[in-house]
Amino acid sequence: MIEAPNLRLEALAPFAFVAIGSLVVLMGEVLLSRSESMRNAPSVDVRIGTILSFLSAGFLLLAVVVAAQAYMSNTAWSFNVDNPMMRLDRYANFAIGVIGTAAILVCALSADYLNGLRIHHGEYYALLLIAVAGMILMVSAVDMLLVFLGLEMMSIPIYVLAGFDRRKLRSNESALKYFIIGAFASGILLYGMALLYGATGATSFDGIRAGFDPDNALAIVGLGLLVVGFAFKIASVPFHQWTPDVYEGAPTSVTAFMAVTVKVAAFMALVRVLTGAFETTIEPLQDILWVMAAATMIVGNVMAVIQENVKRMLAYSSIAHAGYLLIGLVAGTGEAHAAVLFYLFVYVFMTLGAFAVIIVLAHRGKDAERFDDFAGLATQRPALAALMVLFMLSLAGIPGTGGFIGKWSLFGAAVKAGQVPLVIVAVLTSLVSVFYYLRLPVVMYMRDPSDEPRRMTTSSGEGFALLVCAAVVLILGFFPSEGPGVLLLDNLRVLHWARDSVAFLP
Amino acid sequence: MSAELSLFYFFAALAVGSALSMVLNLRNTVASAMSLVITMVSLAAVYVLMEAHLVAVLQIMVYGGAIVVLFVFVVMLLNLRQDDFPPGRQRGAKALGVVLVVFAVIKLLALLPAALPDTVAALPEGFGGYRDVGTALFTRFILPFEATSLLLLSALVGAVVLAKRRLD
Amino acid sequence: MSILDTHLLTLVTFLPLGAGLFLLALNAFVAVPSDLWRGVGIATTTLVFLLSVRLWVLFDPTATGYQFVEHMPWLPDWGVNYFMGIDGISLLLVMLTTFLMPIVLLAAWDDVKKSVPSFIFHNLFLQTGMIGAFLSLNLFQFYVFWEIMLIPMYFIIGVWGGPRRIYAAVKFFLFTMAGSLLMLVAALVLYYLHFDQTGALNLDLVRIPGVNDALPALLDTDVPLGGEAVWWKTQPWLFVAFALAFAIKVPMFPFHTWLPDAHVEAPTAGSVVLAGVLLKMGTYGFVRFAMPLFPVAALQFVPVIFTLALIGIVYGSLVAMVQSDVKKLIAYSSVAHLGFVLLGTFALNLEGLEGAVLQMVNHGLSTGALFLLVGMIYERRHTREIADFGGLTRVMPVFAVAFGVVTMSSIGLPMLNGFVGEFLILIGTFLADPVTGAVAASGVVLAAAYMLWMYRRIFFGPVTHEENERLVDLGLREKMIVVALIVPIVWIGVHPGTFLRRLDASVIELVRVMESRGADVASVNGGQTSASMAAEVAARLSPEQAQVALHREEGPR
Amino acid sequence: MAETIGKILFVLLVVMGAFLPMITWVERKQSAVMQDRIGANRANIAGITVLGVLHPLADVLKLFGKEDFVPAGANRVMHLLAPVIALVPAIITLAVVPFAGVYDFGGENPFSFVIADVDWGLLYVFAVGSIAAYGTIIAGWASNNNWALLGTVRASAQMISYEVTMGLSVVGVFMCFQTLSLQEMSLAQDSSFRLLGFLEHFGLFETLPGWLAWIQVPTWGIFLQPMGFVMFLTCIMAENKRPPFDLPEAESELIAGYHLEYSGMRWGLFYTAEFLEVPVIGCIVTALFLGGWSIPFLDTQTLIGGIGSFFGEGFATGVVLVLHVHAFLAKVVIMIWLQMLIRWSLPRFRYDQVMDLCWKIMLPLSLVNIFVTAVVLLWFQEVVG
Amino acid sequence: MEIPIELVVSLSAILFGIGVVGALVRRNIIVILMSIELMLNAVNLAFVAFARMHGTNDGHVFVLIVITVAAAEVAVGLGIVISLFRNRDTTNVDDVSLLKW
Repeated sequence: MIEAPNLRLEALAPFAFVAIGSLVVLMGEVLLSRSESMRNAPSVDVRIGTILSFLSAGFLLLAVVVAAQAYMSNTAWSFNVDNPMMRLDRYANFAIGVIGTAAILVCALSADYLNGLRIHHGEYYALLLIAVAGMILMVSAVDMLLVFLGLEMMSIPIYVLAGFDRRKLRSNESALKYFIIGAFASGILLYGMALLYGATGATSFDGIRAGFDPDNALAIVGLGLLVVGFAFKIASVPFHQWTPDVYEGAPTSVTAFMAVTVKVAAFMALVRVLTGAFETTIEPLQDILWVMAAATMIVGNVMAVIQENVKRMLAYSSIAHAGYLLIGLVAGTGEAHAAVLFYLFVYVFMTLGAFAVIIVLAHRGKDAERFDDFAGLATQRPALAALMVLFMLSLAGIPGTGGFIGKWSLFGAAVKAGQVPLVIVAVLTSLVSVFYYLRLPVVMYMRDPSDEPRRMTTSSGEGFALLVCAAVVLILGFFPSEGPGVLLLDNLRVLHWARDSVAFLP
Repeated sequence: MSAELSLFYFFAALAVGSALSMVLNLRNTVASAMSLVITMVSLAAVYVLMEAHLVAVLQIMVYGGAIVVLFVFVVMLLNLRQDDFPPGRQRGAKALGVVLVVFAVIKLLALLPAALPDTVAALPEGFGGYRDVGTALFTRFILPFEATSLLLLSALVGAVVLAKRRLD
Repeated sequence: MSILDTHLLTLVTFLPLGAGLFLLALNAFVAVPSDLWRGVGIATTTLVFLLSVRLWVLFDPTATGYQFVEHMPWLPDWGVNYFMGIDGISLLLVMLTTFLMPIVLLAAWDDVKKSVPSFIFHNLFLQTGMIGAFLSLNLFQFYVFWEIMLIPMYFIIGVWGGPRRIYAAVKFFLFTMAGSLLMLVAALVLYYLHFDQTGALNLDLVRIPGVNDALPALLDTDVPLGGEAVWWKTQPWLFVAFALAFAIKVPMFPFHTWLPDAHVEAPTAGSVVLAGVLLKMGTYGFVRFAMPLFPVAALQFVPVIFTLALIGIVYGSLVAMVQSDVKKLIAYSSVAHLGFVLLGTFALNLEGLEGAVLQMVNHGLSTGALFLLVGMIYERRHTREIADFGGLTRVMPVFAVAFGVVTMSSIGLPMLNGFVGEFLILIGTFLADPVTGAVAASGVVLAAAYMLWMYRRIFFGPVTHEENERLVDLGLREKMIVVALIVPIVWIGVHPGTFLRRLDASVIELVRVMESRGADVASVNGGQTSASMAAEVAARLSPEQAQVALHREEGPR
Repeated sequence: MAETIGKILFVLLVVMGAFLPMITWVERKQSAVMQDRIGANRANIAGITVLGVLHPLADVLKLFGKEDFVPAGANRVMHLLAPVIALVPAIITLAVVPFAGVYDFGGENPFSFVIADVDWGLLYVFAVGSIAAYGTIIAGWASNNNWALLGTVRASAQMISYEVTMGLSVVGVFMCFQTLSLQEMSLAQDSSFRLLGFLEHFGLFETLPGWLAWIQVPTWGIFLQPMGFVMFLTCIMAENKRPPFDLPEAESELIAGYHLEYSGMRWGLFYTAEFLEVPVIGCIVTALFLGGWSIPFLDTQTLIGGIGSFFGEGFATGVVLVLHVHAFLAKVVIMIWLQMLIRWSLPRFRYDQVMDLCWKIMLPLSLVNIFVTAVVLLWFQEVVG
Repeated sequence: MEIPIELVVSLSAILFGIGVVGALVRRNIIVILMSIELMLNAVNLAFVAFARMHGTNDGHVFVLIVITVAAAEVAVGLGIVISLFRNRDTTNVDDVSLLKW
């Protein structure tokens, strides 16, 4: 008989909650539509959508709470003690917290938007939850196998989600492009893993680290392919071309989800892989990352300038932010990794906020995604316009917003590590970024509104998401580590969280 | 040359040849798919030579029996014609890419002999059999094994959502 | 002292923003009438001005170092503290700011009709940003205020400005941002340099006064001059990064191109604040940060800055001369005037520095007044072309007189403020470098030329345009504004001592700090050391004043 | 080597040479009997009809004589290749079927009556089965005919779908026998157990009273996994696409399905493959569920011991080998008969019914079966030890 | 050991290269997907070879997971293709900027 493995189920708790949530949501829709569809047919979809979004947000919240609890208790659990492929430590819990929170906000944003697009809810939320489950695996993995599996479990639902608005050709195309690039990237990633396995005889980070020999060509090639594979996922130059098309075509709520959570998961997994399985100071790795970071910042920011579509602009902006984040990897110190984590945290809320505004403005199944669609917003919906300005300023890194603190910590860590030329590239490109981030305020405040009807309502879910994003962006702008002791601000110590999390990297 | 080695050369040549014919066949998608099947089956043979019996069987079952059938199925269902795929742009970049890939592969091939050890580990009893691998799956790799179910569920739901004809 | 006095700086800084936010929140629930907004805005800024007067009264002019210090940890991870403090230099600039703001809001009473709440809010926000920047003694905090004030200014130009407002606003934002981002990098480098040397995570500019075991501050860092050091860790590079930020803001030639656009397109209130206060931010930055932090590099760059300042003076004047738009003319005159300020600053002697600071205030007053007056006439005629006017003296005598006084002040007529500042600067420059002084003096002549020519074309001669016949002279509100501005103009001109005495200690302290950090200031400023400056100041004091000062020196800190 | 060739020859002789022609005849005759008619009886050699036994021969002759037609616009190579691809899997499946047990003749290795006694025999069956789909796919696609294509699409969908359920339905069998080798499974089925033995563990009996203990059942798959048996048989018949699952070729709907454009012996090869599958199915089902070559209640040891005590060990082993082969073939014949019975009794399903049966009934049932089996096995492990 | 591992790895590298090239140059979505499958097969081959070399079955487990994932990917990918081509029939073909990036 097979010896039963020594398992610790609590290590799987966040994953399990999300996974169970996906099943519940999937079944829930069937049951709900059966029970209610007889009467009151026109509004039943709306009601089901709301219920499902609450349901999935609830399960995500459970996962986040469990992760927070685990974070506080400062443990590092492995599911399978004999072969620890994952470790639920502070680093993972931080990531789960961020991803889960972002996903909750996406759920809050989705219900009304999906009704507008007449998209079915059940599968949407189920896929969203599965993607989150994949991310959880990915960020807590300490074995290449699980990194890959998590990556795929994250990607496959998102391929589908990108094509969810399947009546629209653009959505189909978006899904197709994302899929082809994603599958291609995972092929490359896998080949890297295979070569590393060949060179070191292990798939676990510790094993690879132990067996890694920088003089072994196989290992170096494997590492290179691994980084390239990740570069696709984080949309780094030169593997970024898919991003704008995909972001533009996918339904906006999905784009928001993609832009935010995928980036967090991929980046945090990348940091974990690079620090866990390799010495971060390997010469060729540093050089590759340096070039990638610089090129990503330049291309992302410059291309964003010429976009006419806000979603495309945000896509290029996300590329640019990937470039900034890569600086942290180039610097490679613990402080830099903490800065990456903090930046990701801020990035989640500012980007999500920006997409939330687009979602709120979606009218009759049509997205407000061109710059012209925002003309004169300030006179019609002043609060919304003001929030958009806040998010844009934060993305641009203007002081008083979380984006500035993020850049400060990131650039600071890089300067400390001696990467000043890269930081200069970063600030110069972020100057370029100011140009396009300012375009939205310009059209919103300085142009007259067009005649097209505009949605004048905000659902409570959307309002909630917007407020959370704005509050986080603002609070982090002033109190990233220690609050002034009023309200709950004292508990939002993101900077410390990031630093404590990074302590769990080898 | 031993029997195993000559078998290997035979199947390797078959795999490469059919892979090439898959990529280079510009007229006929189904023929490409058939070439792919031949590659898969020859690879399965190579797996057997590498003592990976379970993998070999699953290779045929999943790749040959399911995946490629699915490809062919879709080709037939959509009745895709070649002119459905307009010629692309960026030909120069693509040519460059191809050259780079070819160069990289050659480079890798040149590096290989030095990078690999000459000796090969002794194989434990039952290596690569379904008991050995299955036991590993259910003990050391229980987490990925179980997690795969969720992945498959998502693929299932996704495929249904995307390909379902009626929208209700 | 009461709590109000100990936290006076915080109060002065954040009162406007607080009031603005309060009103904004209120506005969301009840519709507040526009006039109430305007009223509250003016009342708030007036209150802030009164508070700053209290600051002025309580300020001890003889003490070196910073007063009214408030120090609180903010982001302890990076040694970022909430560190407010005031010395003579910032006192004058804060006074200027608080003084101009109510006037600006009063002037905009009729001018701005579109989304008034927003306008008032942005102005109040802007005031907080400006005062905060003047009072910050922590580099990070300074940077935050420095950048934050771009936002309201950007909106003021972009929303309420002229036809090309969007272009101007974006250009303004980008130019300023360009400099400050490099400053950000330099600040980070400096920060880690400081950390490496002292082991202290601290971004405070100076140690906390009166605290014995205060952490070493940035001014305790020894920035390498070059040689072995990595290039980006050396004084020249860091100085250039800082100087670029400030030079763009000043604006120094050749970074000035944003200024005419911004000035011309901004609404009157925006132009006044921009010219009156925001441009001072650049020169203030030199005095407060760039020079004391990197004194040796600053001295090395004196010739460059002198040259650029001179070019600015001459070029600004010449370009101003050919302008047909009054606002543009004044804008270019600002370039020239701030060239003088830079000259005085980098002359680095008592006269030059004091003159420069005073000239900052002067320029704020007179140029601000000019913009206000132009705004008044623009409201009536909706044109700013010089050619559209002529012979206004007859139609609007009060306006003509007011304009005349302000023009004279701008030119530097004795008994008016401009004279004092320019005179001191020229003396300082002559002491430092006679040739520069001589060329700069020519700038004064040029200024007289274009200003007077402009004045003549607008006010003298026959009324050439039909519409001008029907112009109404200044109303009560406008008269109040004009009078309020002319009072300090004359005051400074007649009795500059009131203001200069408050600068003495701070200016000497600046030079002393630079000397203590290895700069041979005397080599460029005509031989004055901080000691000789102190002696010179002491000689000016009456014996009992000196006694008091001496006593204070000896007394417990 | 010689041994293997001998086995191959035997298998080919039995299955291809004996079963195949026999089945074509039985098919006609049995259907005739069931439908109360006479059936094939005309083919004769010099007037001797022998109940129509000569028909298969006549058919083959006729098919060889027909034109081998390739339609215009068809992919010629593929078109010609397809029947072969369809036939080969059916034949090579036989490689892992144990026709008899493992016998020790005192040689170096014990003699095992399987062509390839591999550890993963059942997986091999599935692997080969999955390749079988290509024959139909290529045939339908290469014919350049829409009817054929439709038939192919139906066929491949049906085959892929049922493959899933088929795999799941035998998981219970693996769990019972703990092996994937067909020979090992047959060996495991070569015994019997007391049907009511479990009662001892409920405390009803200390030990079963004699008369109850006599109620014994062979440890055959069909008794251990009755559900599995039914489902597996259904699935594998559906895989074979014979009625009532012959939707891909449903004459009334699709004219003839994927081999519409075939004629002559190539068409014959498709039919050969289909007919050949019938005994192959019989073999596999027998090996999995019907105890393979085992003789109920008489396990090999008993038999060899029994006979050996009279005639000596070596001879006894030989006799048992022969007995086992016959037992196996007998079971196969029963299975063939059962398939014929089903084929001629049940009407054809509708296509959606076929798919529903697979995905909505069989799949859940097979999962339930797995769970129940697992629970029972665990219980046995815990309680019985 | 009869077959040198480097030969097998070379075979895998060549197949991977062919797959990459196919995915790069072909326009036909289905063929691109098949090329990606070929890449995954090359990966599997490498894993199997290395597993043989190291004598650990981790590589085999990896291959099994890869095969599973590949199946899932193909299902979704073909679903996307189907939904795209369904739409294409009902909308303007000129709108399709399909794979022109």
